[in-house]
Order: sequence, then C-alpha cells, then structure tokens
Amino acid sequence: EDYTITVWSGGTGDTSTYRIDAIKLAAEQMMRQAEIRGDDLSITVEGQAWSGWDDFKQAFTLASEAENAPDIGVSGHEDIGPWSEAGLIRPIEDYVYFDTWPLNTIYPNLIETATFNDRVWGVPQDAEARVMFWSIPALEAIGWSQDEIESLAQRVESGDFTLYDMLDTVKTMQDEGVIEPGMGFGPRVSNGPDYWQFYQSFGGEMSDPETGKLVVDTGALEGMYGFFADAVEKGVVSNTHLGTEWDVWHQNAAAGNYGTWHGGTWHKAQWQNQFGLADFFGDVQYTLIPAGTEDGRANSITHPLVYLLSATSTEDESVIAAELIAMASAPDINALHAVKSAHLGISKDETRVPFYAADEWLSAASSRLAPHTNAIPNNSDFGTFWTAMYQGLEASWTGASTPEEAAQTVADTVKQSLGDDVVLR
Amino acid sequence: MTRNFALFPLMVVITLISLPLMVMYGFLILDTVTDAPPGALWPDEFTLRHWRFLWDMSAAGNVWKATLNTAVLALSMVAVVVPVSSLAGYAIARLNLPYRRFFLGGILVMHAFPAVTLLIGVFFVLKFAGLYNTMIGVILVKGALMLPFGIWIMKGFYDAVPWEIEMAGVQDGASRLTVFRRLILPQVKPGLVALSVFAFLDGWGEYLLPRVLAPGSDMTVMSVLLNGLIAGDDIGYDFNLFKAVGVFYTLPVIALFAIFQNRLMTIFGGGTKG
Amino acid sequence: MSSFADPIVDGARRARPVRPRRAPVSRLGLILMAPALLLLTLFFFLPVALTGVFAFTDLSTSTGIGRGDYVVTPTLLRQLGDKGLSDTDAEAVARSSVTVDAAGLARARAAGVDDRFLDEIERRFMGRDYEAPAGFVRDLRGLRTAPRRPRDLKSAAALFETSVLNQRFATSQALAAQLEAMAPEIAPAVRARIVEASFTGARFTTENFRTLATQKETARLVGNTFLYVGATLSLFNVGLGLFLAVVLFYMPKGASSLFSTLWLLPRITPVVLYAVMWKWFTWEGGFLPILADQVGLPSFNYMKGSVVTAWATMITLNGFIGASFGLILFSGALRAIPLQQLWASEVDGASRWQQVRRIILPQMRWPILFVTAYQTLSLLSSYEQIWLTTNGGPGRTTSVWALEAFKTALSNYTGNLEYGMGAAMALVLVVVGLALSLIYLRLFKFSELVGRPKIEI
Amino acid sequence: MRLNLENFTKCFDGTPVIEGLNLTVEDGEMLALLGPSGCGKSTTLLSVCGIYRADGGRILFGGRDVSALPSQRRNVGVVFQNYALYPHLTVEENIAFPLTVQKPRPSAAEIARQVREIAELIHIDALLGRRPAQLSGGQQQRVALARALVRKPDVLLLDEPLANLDAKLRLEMRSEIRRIQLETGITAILVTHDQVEAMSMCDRVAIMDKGEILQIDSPTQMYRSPANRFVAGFLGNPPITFLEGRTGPEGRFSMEAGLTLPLPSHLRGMPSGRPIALGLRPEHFGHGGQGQATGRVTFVEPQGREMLFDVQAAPGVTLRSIQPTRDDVSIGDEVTWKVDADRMLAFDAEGRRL
Amino acid sequence: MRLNLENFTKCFDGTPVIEGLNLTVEDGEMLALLGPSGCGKSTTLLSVCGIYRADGGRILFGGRDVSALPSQRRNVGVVFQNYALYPHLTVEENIAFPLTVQKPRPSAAEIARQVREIAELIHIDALLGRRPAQLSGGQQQRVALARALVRKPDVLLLDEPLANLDAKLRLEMRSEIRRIQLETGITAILVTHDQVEAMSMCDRVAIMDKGEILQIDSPTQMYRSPANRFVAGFLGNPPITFLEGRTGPEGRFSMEAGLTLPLPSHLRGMPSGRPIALGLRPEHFGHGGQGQATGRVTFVEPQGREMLFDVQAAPGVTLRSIQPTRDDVSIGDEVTWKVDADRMLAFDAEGRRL
Ligand SMILES: Nc1ncnc2c1ncn2[C@@H]1O[C@H](COP(=O)(O)OP(=O)(O)OP(=O)(O)O)[C@@H](O)[C@H]1O
Ligand SMILES: Nc1ncnc2c1ncn2[C@@H]1O[C@H](COP(=O)(O)OP(=O)(O)OP(=O)(O)O)[C@@H](O)[C@H]1O
Ligand SMILES: [Mg+2]
Ligand SMILES: [Mg+2]
Repeated sequence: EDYTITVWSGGTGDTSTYRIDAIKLAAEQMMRQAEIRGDDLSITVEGQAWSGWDDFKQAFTLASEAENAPDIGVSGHEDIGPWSEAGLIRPIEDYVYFDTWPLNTIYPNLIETATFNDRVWGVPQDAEARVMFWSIPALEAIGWSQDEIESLAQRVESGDFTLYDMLDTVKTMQDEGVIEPGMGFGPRVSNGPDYWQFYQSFGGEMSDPETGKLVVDTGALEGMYGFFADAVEKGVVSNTHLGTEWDVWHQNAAAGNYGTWHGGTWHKAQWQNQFGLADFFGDVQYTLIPAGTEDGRANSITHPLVYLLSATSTEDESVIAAELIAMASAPDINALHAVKSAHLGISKDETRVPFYAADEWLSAASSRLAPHTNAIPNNSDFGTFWTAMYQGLEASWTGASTPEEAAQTVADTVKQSLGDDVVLR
Repeated sequence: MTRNFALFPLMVVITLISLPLMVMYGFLILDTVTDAPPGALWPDEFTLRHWRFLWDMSAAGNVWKATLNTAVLALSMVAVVVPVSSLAGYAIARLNLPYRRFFLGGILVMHAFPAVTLLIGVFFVLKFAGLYNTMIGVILVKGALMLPFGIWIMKGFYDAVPWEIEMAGVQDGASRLTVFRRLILPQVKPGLVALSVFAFLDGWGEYLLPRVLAPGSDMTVMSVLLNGLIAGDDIGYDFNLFKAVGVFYTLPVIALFAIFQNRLMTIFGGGTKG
Repeated sequence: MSSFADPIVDGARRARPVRPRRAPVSRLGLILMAPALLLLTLFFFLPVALTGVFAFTDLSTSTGIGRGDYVVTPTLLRQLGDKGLSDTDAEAVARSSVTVDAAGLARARAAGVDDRFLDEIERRFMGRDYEAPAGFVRDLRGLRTAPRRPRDLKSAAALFETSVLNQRFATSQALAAQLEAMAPEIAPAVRARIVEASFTGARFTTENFRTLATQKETARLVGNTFLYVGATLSLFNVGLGLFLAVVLFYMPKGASSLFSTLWLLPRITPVVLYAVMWKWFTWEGGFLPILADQVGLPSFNYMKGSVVTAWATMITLNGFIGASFGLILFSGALRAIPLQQLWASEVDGASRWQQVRRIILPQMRWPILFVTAYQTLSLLSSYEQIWLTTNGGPGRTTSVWALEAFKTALSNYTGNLEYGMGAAMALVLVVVGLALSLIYLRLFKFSELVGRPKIEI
Repeated sequence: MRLNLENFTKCFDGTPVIEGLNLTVEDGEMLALLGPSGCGKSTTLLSVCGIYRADGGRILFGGRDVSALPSQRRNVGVVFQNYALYPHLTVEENIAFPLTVQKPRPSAAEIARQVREIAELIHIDALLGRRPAQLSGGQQQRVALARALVRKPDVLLLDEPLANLDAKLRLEMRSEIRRIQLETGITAILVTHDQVEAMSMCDRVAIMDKGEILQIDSPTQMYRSPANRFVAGFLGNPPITFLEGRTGPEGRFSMEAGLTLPLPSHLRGMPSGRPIALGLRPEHFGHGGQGQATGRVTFVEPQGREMLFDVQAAPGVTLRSIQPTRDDVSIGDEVTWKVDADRMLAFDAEGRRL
Repeated sequence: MRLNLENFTKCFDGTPVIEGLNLTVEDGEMLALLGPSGCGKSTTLLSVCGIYRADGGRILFGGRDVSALPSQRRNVGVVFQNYALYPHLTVEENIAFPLTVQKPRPSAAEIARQVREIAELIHIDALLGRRPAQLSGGQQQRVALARALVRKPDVLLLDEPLANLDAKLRLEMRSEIRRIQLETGITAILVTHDQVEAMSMCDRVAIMDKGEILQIDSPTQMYRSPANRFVAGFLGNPPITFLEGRTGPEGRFSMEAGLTLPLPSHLRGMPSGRPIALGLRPEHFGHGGQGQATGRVTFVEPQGREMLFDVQAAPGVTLRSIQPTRDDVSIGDEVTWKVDADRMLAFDAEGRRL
C-alpha cells in the first residue's frame, strides 16, 4: 500500500523543523516495522511549514473547507474549539489508545489542553513556558547583589515582586544610563498568548472552570491595559512598540539591550543559534510573569501545539496519520524537537531521555516554570475574546483610548457577539 | 518645447524628487553584489555570495521551481486574458448586444473596482469548483479579475479602428466574423501585444491570490517565496539575499517593460481615457 | 435575425411619426461575449452576490462555510442549561448506553466487522449493558480476535452504543429521530429546541451591521481610510503626478522618458519586492535611519516606529505607485493641448509659471477629476501594500477599512476567521464603490462613450 | 441597374433624419448628391448599401426590393471618404478581398486575373505589391475604387471620394472617376458637398437639404434655373448676392436702402408692393444688360485671371462683380456698372423661384 | 516697423530647412509668404516670433537685432492656423491675456479699456462673455486677431489664418483682415499656400520653394510676369499648361507631337532649334489672339458660371481652355480655337523666364 501523508505546521521556523520531521521519522519506523511484519507499506510524508500563524491558520481552515486539507495539522491547541465545531478535524481518540505507550506517558494536563467537549482531539506536540527575562548585567549595574538576583525568581513566584516593581527597576536602569531610554522593558512585539499572562497577573480568569464559560474580567483587563499604559508613561517602552519587527526585538533581546523582556522558553534557542547570545545563564535571569496586584498571581502560560487529524482525509489515511502521530510522540523522537527548539517535553519519560536531561535550560525550565503554567481555554469562542483583548491592548498602548475605555469596549464587544456564553466580571 | 524657458532648475527639482526612487532602485542592484558593514550607507566589499540561492536551495528555497510556477501563472494569464478580452472587447465595441450599455457600464465599474475584497466569495466558488489550492483556480480568478481591464483596453483599441474599414469589409461581402478575423484583429495587434505584456506583468507580480488561494508548497510562486524570506516571527532577515532574489525575480519584468514601454504607455492612456 | 423579416411594404401608407426599428441582436456578439461572461459571472458577479449573502450571516471558522451539522455537545447542554433546559432533560440527552444485543450484532455484521470478532463478542458479552463506552472498549480490547487497529475496534464498539452526544448528524430529522428513540421522555418542544440549537452552521443575522454601526472602531477606521485615501490622492496621485507631468513636459525627450520610466517602475515592480525596498529604506539599519543617524536626526524604524512617520511612509509608498498613474494620464492630457496654444502664450509674453498656472492647469481639470475619481476607488479597496508594509501598525493606527476587512475575514493571528463580518465590511466597500462608480459614470458622460454600433444589419 | 428609393425614411434615436425621400438613379447614370454638411447625404448612401437599416420605405435595385437584405448580399461597391483600405494588406490583397470572401471562392488564378484586369483599368497595376501606407492619397483613392469595382457591383457609391485630396489631385481624379464610370457603365451615386465636383462629374445633380431633395437636374440647368433660393445660393462661386426688396411700379424692384433695379422681364407685370428677393450673380454685374447700379468700390480682390469687386450701391447693400483682371479700378473709386436684369433670379418670400 | 531677415538659416536635426534667406518687409506693409506645403513658411514665421531660434543670420525689427531675445520680449502678435485660443478663458480673458502678463501689469480698468477698444475695431464686442467653443470659426478667427493686436505688436504674423474656414467665410475674412491691417498700419506677414488668398490680401507676395524665396512682387505683376517656371505654374487656377518644344523657323514654336504655335512677339527673333517651354493659361486659349490650335474636346467640366474644356491638340498634348458657360460644345467635338500667343510665357531649359 502507498500512502502520502501531508503535514502542515504553523509557527514553524528554522529551529522547529522536527514538528514535521518527527512524522517523517515515525513513517520510516513504521515502514521498517511493516517490512519486518511482512506487510507491503510505503509512506511518503510531505511537510509544509509556515513561519507565521495567520497564514497557516488561514490555509488550514480554507483547505479544510475546500476538502483539500493536509492529513495532519500542527497548530495551537486553542484551535480545537472552533475547528472541531466546524467539523474540520476528527477526534484522534477514535484512532489511538491513550492508555498505551507512548501516549499514556504524556502529562495529563497536556492531554487536557487537547480535550474539548469531553473528547481528545489531538496529541500534544510540545509544551513550553512563557517567561519574564531579566538582564543580569543591568541588574548588577544598578546595584543588585548576586543574592537579590538569584532570589528574584522566588520573590516573583510568591507575589512579592510585582509588575510595578519591575517597572520601577527598569526605570532605574534607564535613569542610571544602564539601558537606553525606552528600552527598559521589551514586551512581545505582536499578538500572542503571552498577553493573557498579564491578564492573569491582574487576577483575570480566561474561563470559568465550573461552567467552561469565557470570563471577561473588566478589572483585570483594566489593570493590564493600565500597566502597559503606565509603562509607556514611564518611558520604559514606546507607545509604538507593538508591530516592531521580530528581528529587531530578537537582536535587542540577545544583545542585552532590554532591561527586562518576556518571551518563551524556546526563544533561548534562537538567541543562541541565530543572534549570537553566548552566555545565556550568565547574562539572563528568568522568572514567571510577576503578579500585577495582590489579586493577581505570578504565572506563565503554556501553549502546546497539537497534532490534529483533518476531517477531510480518507479513513485509511487518518488511521495511518494517527499511528504516525502516536509514534512521533515517543520520548526520544519528541526530545529531538524539544532540545532543538528549546520547547519543553511532553512527558515525564521524555525528561529522562539523556539527550533531553543533559540540556540545562530545559531541565531548569521544566522544574522551575512548568509547574506553574496553565493554558488558554479550548473554547470555540475564545478567538473572539482574544481578538477583542488584543485590539483593546493596542488601543490603550498607543493611547487611542484610556485603559478604562478599552476594557469596557472589550467587554461590550464580547458581550455583543457571545451573549449569554460569556460571564462579565 | 521652445527654448524660451530655462531647463536647469527643472532638472534639479525633478532629480531631487526622484532621489528616493533612485536610491532604492540603485541600491537594489548594488546590494545584491556587495556587502556593507552595519550602519554604513556605502558597501565596502564586492561579493557574489548573495546569489548563492541560484544553486543552493537551502538559501532561499527552491527558486527555480518558484520561477517556473510564476512563469506558468504569468503565461496563463496571457492565455486567458488576451483571447477572452479581445473577443468580448470586439463584441462590446462593435456588435449589437442586448443591454450593451449595461455591459459597458458594468465593465467600467468593475474595471475601476479592484475585487480583492471579494476574496471570501471567490473562495467559496473555488471550493465548489474544487479548484482551491490549485494553480488553475488562481489563474481563473486572476484572469477573471483582470478581464474588465482587458476588455476595456481592447475596446479602446477597437474603437480606434475606423468604422469605415468594417463597413468596407461588410460591403465587400464578408461576414462579421470574417471581418473581425481578417480585417479588424490585424489592426489591433499593438493592443494585443500591450495587453499580453500587461497580463504577463500582472501575473508575474501577483502575490495575494496565490498566497490565499493556493498555499500549497507545490504552487509557491516567486512573490510568495520572496515574502517568505522576510516575514515570520523568527527568521533572521538578510536584505542582501532578499534583494538578490528580488532582482532575479524582477529582472524579466523590467526587461519586458523596457522593451515594450511605449506600448504600455498607450495602454495606460487608452485604457483609462474613459 | 427574424425580427426584421417583416419588411414595411409600403412606407407611404404608414402613419407618422415613424417608429425606428430596433437593430437586431448580433448572435456573434453573444458568442464572443460568452467566455468573458462565464468567467466574470463565476469569479466576479457570483462572489459579489455571495459577499452580499455572507454579510448577513455569522459565518466564521467555527460555523464552517456553507454547511452545518447537528451536534449535541456537553458545551451545548451546558449552554442550554443556562437557558432553562432542565437537568433531567439534559441528563437524558447526555445518556449513553452500550448494550450487546442481537440488534447491535446485526448492525455490526452489516457494517462489515470481522465475523470471528463478533462471534467472540456474542459469546462473551451477549446481553451485557455498559454505563460508558470506555468500559466496553476496554473489554473488547481484551478479546483475542480484537482488531489490531484502535480505529477498527472503536468503530466496531460504536455500533453497540446508543448516544447522541458528540455525534454529528447531517439533518435535523436524523438527530430528532435519534433523540426520540433514546430519550422519549423529553417533550417534543424541548427536543425541537435542542435540535435547533445544535446546528453548527451559519445562521442569518444582521448583527454584523449592527456591530459595525455601533462599535467605536468603525469611526476610527473610517477616519483612517479617509486620511489615507485623501492624503495619498491629493499629495501624490494628483499632486505629484501633475507636478511630474508638467515638469517632464518641459524637459527634452531623452530626460523626460528616462524619468517617466523611473516613475513607472514602482507600478511594475512586484508588490512584494516594492514593499521590501521600502522596508530597506525606512527600517532600522536601513538607508534613511542610517542617513539620519549620520546627520544627527532621530533615527528609528520610520515605517513602524512612530505614528506620524508610519503614516508618512505608508502614504508615500502608496503614493509613489499612484503618481505614475497620474503622470501617464496627465502627460497624455498635456500632449493634447495644442502646442500652438503654448506658443501663443509665450508670444503673448507669459512666463513659464504663468503658462503653467493660467494656460495648462485650467485645462487639466477634467483629467484631474478623472484621476481623482478613478483612484479613489482603487485606493479605497486596495490593501496589499499596506498589509505588506506597516500592516496597519504601529498598533492599528494605520489600518484602513479594506485591510481590516481582509484581516477580519481571512487573515489573523488567532485564526478566528469571521467570514460573515468580513463580508459585511467588504459589502460596505462594494456599495460605496458602486455608488461612487455610478456618480462617476454620470460625471464622465458615460452615454457618449457608448456610441451605438454603426453597422445595423 | 436602376436604383429606386421609395418613401425612404431613416431615424436616429427616434428622430427622423430623412423622411419619405424619393429618388431614382437611372441605369448607367452617375448622380451627384450635393448638399451642406449634415443634410443626410452619407446617411442615404449608407442606407443604400445596407449599413444602416431603412426605418421606412423601400430600396429597389433594378426593381427588386433589397431593404431587408444585409449588406453582404446587396452587391454594392462603396468608396469611402477616407478610402478605408485595409492597412495590413497589400494593394493586391485589398482589391482581392471581396473576391476571397465570395462563396464559392473563386480559384486563386481567377482572382489574380480579375484583380489584374481592374488594376489595369484603373492604372494601378504597378502598385499591386505595396501597402496602403506607401501610397499617395490619389493612389489610395484608386485602390479603393478598384476594390469597390472588382466584384462588378450593381451600384457604385462614392462618399466624398475626393475630400481628402489636394486641389490639383482632385482635378485629376474627377475626370478619372468619371472615365471609369463611363467605361464600366455602372450606376453610381456620388456624395459631395463641393458644387464644382458635383457639377463636373455627374449626369445629374440632386441637391439635398435637411433630409429632403430640393431639385434634381443637369448641372447647367441647375445653375441657370435653380428651383429655389437655397439652390441658387448654394451653387455659384463667388456666391450669388441676394437683394431683399419689393416690387415697385413700372416693373422695377426697389430696396429700402434706396437701390432700385429693373425686374427681370418676365416679372415686369407683377403687382407692386410684393416682397421679393433678387439674386444677382457676380458675372451678371458689370458685363452688360439693361439695368445699372452706381456705387463706391470697397474692396478689390485680384485673383490672377479675374478680379472681384465689392461695390457698395447703397448703405448696407454690397453688390459683387467678377471681371477679367483690369487695372483701372481701385478701392474708393465710384463706378456705374450694368446689371443684366434679365438674368437675375427672383424668389418669393418663401424662397420659391418666380 | 520695418522687418529684416538677413541671411537667416534654420536647421532641424542638423539639416538646414532654410539657408541664407533674405527678406525685408517694409513698415506698414502686408507681405504674403506663399509656397507649397513644407517649403518652410511656418518655420520662417516661427523664427521671427522667437518660438524657433535662428541657427544663423539675423532678424531685425526696425534695425534692432532681436535674434537672441526670447519670444516674450519680441513684441510680436501671432495668429496661428488653428487660432490657439485658450479654451478655458472667455473671449474677453483671451484678449486680455497678453496684457495681464505684462510687467508692470496694467490696471484692470486699463486692460478692460484696451480690450474693448480692440474688440470694437474687430467687431466682436458683442461676444466678449463667450468661450471659444461657443464661437463660429470666423468669430474665433477674429478673437485670435484681437489677441494678437491688443498689445500693439511691432509685427503681426498670420500663419494660414484662413485655412480652417469654409469657403464663404474665407472670402469674408480676407477683406476683414486686410481692413484691420490697413487701419492699424501694422507691419504684417501672412503665410498661406492659397494663391488667391495671397494675391487678394497683400501688398506684395513672396513666393517660396524649398526654403528659398523665388520672387517678391505685387500680385498682379507676379501673375503676369512670373520670374520662372515654378512661379508660373504655381499661380493660376486652373493651372497653366506647359508645352515643351523648340523654337522653329519664322518665330514659331513646334512640339515633337506636331503642334506648332507662333512664339510671343518679343521672342520671334530667337535662333531656331532652342529647347523652350511655353506656358499657356486657359484664359488665353479660345478667347482671341494670333495663333490657333485645332483638336478634339476630350473633357468638358461645367463649373456653373464657366466651363473648362480639355482639347487634345496633338497626341499627348492637351490644351485647357476656360470660357463662359456655353452649350454648343460637347465631348468629341472638333474645335479650332485662337491662342493668344503674345500672352504666352516662355521659359528656357532651366526654367528661367525668357
Ligand atoms: N450615428 C448617428 N447617430 C445619430 N445621428 C446621426 C448619426 N449619423 C448621422 N447623424 C445625424 O444625421 C444627420 C445627417 O448626417 P449625415 O452624416 O448623413 O450628413 P452628411 O450629409 O453626410 O454630412 P457631411 O457632409 O458632414 O458628411 C446629421 O444631422 C447627423 O448629426
Ligand atoms: N520640428 C521640426 N522638426 C523637423 N523638421 C521640421 C520641423 N518642423 C518643420 N520641419 C520640416 O521643415 C520643413 C519646412 O516646414 P514648415 O512647417 O515650415 O513648412 P510650411 O511651409 O509651413 O508647410 P505647410 O504649408 O505644410 O504648413 C518641412 O520639410 C518640414 O518637414
Ligand atoms: Mg457625410
Ligand atoms: Mg505651415
């Protein structure tokens, strides 16, 4: 039998090629197994990677609508909501046993992120933590002791050191000329799950754990918008920061031009491989995203990508694709991706793969950050909320509206389109 | 022009205004074969490194495949737009059609109205025709979107053919089809050439439609490939490489344009005299 | 061609005034038009019509395009619960049971499940009931004859299950029938409500327009669009175009064609390359910032680094493309002014400025109006350049209507493609475009363009 | 072949341009259709050849009604004002075109023979290989004629065939076209607004105005006795001078401005006080006759062989005279010249000839 | 103001179109520049007004060299062939334009006064509010003239000012322009290729060919005694007929085809056997004289008042005669008509007048 399995993968740059290559490895393995078993099986894996998300999601959605979709899609877990509702994907639980190896080793909370409407739709492909990074040389330059720097992580975690403390710190850096004006704080330059962290820092909850309804916490939104507006006000970040080129941001981050900045665990790989950051641990301290107020909490968001099965494949292709996904989730294969792209592993077993265990950053992040992560909800309406949240952020950041107005607009917009399916707080 | 006015001030003014373009296009070429130290305006080193993408497929992806795809798209545009427009243009310029005014008005409106905003509807049609993520789909859509322009242009050229020629042809006993084929078509050759070049240029430079309607890697055209070099969250951009690919991509267009410049001018003039 | 087969035999006896005969329809014309009509209908009119329809739906990624199934999900039950569905009813709907009975075995046999496997099921589990399918599957996996592939086993197992939860039904009747069979105690009205709510596809609504009309963002977008179109048009498409045309008009042929070629380049350069040339020109490390740095001016990413420079960049880069259109059109119009008129004015003693202002410009009114009209439409609905350069940034300060429509419908980070809303926004553009077009058609004496065919037979 | 238009009517956009026109062209005759711009000459022609459809009435070729036939089946040859040669074809191909679209198509040899034959008749056999752009105006003219004639049409129509030629060439082509028409014996209509052309080339001239035919006659007859004032004013160069006045006593005519002249002899009996207009041609002033007029010369125009004099015979009344070149009269002189009253043309208030 | 061109030369793209031309126009004189198309008339004119720069020689206005001055400072009024009115301005604004660009700019009242003055002179004061598009050809013509005259130019140049008018209007405008030129006493050059126009309007006519001036003379003189064969052939309508032959014995002229005629009396003494060409104008054939010629009438062209006859006097020799309309001669008749030998013009082999 001949199969051609196509894999489309979003947000996939130079360091994350194993999102596709893992499937290829699995295919190779499956063919060998078939050969030994005496079956005639040939699988060609065709992969296509998108470096951005908008293109990828557009392509996957439209291709699915046109019944022209790839057999496997690699996307953020939050897409499960809308895509399953629209019937674009099939639940993978129909095709694999989650109680056999290797799927049974995957962290249950990751499986949870791939679950929607009581069904498991995809297999988590990686995990991560999103991190606040701190420039050690800059902290030292304003007189922080080694101890203070080291204990920062605990202080953040305990809620002792808040976002506003952070602003004061970077302001000091700027005032003392350690950091260029406007470069004290280097947030992510475009939309991303990261910004939900700040919502959480101010006590926001994305969805109600009881009912699964989305929660628009106007107060948290206001707090978060106010925080960025204050940061602009203080002059530690420019009001036009959003939309800066990624490249520029990476360069600044890797060169230590920012006092603090936030990104993902995987960024470390890019800074080292592409932007010439030599001594990561010597130069960069990392913590959770600090709490904004007492109501809030220090937090980090994980945003696992998941392997999904397209609903437009034939039954046979889906069977093969699902098996490939399961095989690609084996600790040793998945570790290739984890280590190369500095993402976190998906299972306990993976952390024991020597190749993975030898990576200082991954083990540190796995222990210090991963336990505190949560994910954005799988809810088919979450995109609406997200889009509105980001537009509000843009508006308040650039000064187009006040934080209060922006938060109110978000609440109104979301309420208007989702009605009873959302809880306003 | 008469020599009653001085030329020099004009030269200065126009050169100043054109400076951004001169710089951009000048450096476009220059940067493909040189390297400049960071923060410097002027290059200090000659290199052919940026052209490595021609043989090294890891530098910028498979440019040859993309070039082929682009050429297919561009040539297909010619193949779709020119015949269809020249037929319809003739009918609309010269034949008794019911609702002819309505057609003409419609064409004019559509001509003025770039239809990229209708992409969702277009997608829907392609979805039903099973043409999403195929080159044929892109060609048909792009071709159809260009038709109003093409028909309008061709109508302009037909309008310039004296009615008397057509009358003479009919008078000589030829049917309208014969008149069209043997007497009128040869007169609008410049129009056909200009429209062909134009359709080619348009197809060659198209970005949005292939990007949205044919995202599959088999169909990657140069514009999409080129943009891939600079878009995305985490790819280090290399302007020089980008420009080299860009020059490689654009050179045929510029050459074509240089050859046919005068004819294109007439198409612009003729096509917009409405 | 038979319509004129009735010759007026004796015109003298006919009453006056004469009623002119209609020219016969040219069949050839229809044939020649056919390919164009077909293509235009498919990819122009039909999309316009569809846009019109979509605009009144809540079409989005989660509804899918042009289809919809009937699915009862736990989420739906919860939502219905909020709206007054009783817990008992909800439980009844959510009920699921597995029974190994003869009917189930027959269903499985009919579906082509391996006989030996079924035999074993019959032998081991006949008559058993399971609370949840998971237990049944676990039991089945213990069988010796169980299929190797999970999919085969699970689909076999599903044949013994009665449940509506998470099942996709193509029609409302199918769901209703299943519901009735499974939970006959639910009142028909309630059942109907459940079925109605379980539809996943798009529904008709005017919500999109209400949102557009009420949200604050609309005003800002409209403002931006006005600013963009107005500034680009007046400064570049008309202003610069006119200026270039006049200057080139006075230049010797060689220089004039050189510069007009230069100014045509932006129009023929593929948009992707053109966009990047501007990035190179305005970004950090690009030409202008380096230059500014060297002369001590503020140096940053002009394209995205500040609202003012972003607007300036965006307008300029679009304007440079637009200027060529004006240049060509105005040059044509200038050349149409009889040379003698210019000679006359020189002989009359006019300086160049006087010649331009008093002889040339007043005669350019018409072309200026045309360029304005024509380019308003183009600018209103084009967004490719903006998308590839500022992409509406910083923030959304330079976003315009068309770009926002495109992003809403087809391209955004969260993948939440709101086709319906996007179509509504596109429809607004279509309507504005049509209205403007109609005005222009009036303005430009369309009827003179239409000249009737001169051969009537 | 004899050509009839019976009650022919043609409208554009609902308004009739020509209404109920009747016209007969005899077999072998060449008729000039002469009239001011916009009077409907071309319209008539294009209706005859079937480009326009008649909106009323009939068009008969040799008695056969062709009104409903399309152009292709009318067998009419047309020479258009701008010749309408096919620029991408050689002269030979241009002439051959009507033959190549015939059904059944004649053999190549046959076509070549016919083309050569007509080319010889029209003296363009040396040009057959050229393209229209390489020909002078006169040569293009001939090619157009050859193309119109090659398929032996029933009727030949010429729409201002000489308008684009320069004066000298026009003179030549006039006799040339007439020669060919006479040699082929074809029925022809020549449309023109040039009176000299009309008079010099045709057997009869039809004068048209506002879609109506005012008079059909031989050229000389038409000049000598125009049916109405329009025709009289239209023919003649320098044009006739009209004097508005009333009949007076004793067979005289008098104008308000004071000038009086004898009436033409056949009108002397008219009752006095009737408003009439007299037309005086320049060649009938200053050459002899019973009447005479005195006035001051206001303008002298030497035209080589002849001279034109404007004589102000009364305030606001200028008489024009044309005479062989003479040196004895100059501006400001007072002259008394004879008026050939009998040859003056008289019209009533409605412009009808008296 | 007197106008001189001294050794004037003008090249286009390196090839001289006019070389070393000398021309003087006296103060207050109106000179016609007459010549075939392309001979350089417009070029000369445009150089005088400064649109073209002279490539050699000098242009003097009243003795002052203006060759290096731009148009704006030459103070020349020009009327272009198509009038070149400013279509967006009213008649009043058109006429005022030259005044409004003057420095210092005259007061509005002053401008209005001058415009009104010139408008009255030219009889267009009723039209001042209209736009050019609302005017007839003749009215446009006058506006152009007014605009050229309003700032009292030193020299008035008219480049084919009548070419676009219809025959009747042309006739009128001829006298009108002349009247105004005479009234203002301005020095003027009229460029035309219409001989009637040149002869009827100007004091002197300069005939030009291929960039050279062949003869300058008064119109009548020029017609009667052209300096060379080109001039003789150029003037006269219908044109002169040239007969190529040799002088024979006894003061006669004979052609190879067999026709013989008496030589003009002043040439009777010429030695025999010399190749000469005789020019016979149509009005000198059939009107009297000592010679006579016999032949068959091949073509008759009624032109209303007169008739043109082509008489084949010998194989290949066609003599043309113009006579008042007569009915007694028709095609094919054999006629013997007098030739006015003394008025024939004779030219030597180089085309010089004998
Ligand atoms: N296609 C048309 N549509 C409307 N009106 C027309 C059309 N063609 C001609 N006319 C009108 O019909 C009248 C007669 O036109 P026609 O062309 O027959 O005049 P003509 O005598 O040939 O004039 P000319 O000497 O200028 O060629 C004119 O008033 C003209 O405006
Ligand atoms: N701008 C130019 N460039 C090149 N050659 C020119 C130009 N203008 C005129 N000529 C040439 O110079 C010669 C004289 O032209 P000019 O226009 O003076 O003739 P003209 O006597 O006015 O003719 P017409 O009666 O046709 O107006 C012609 O041979 C013409 O081809
Ligand atoms: Mg006509
Ligand atoms: Mg000229």
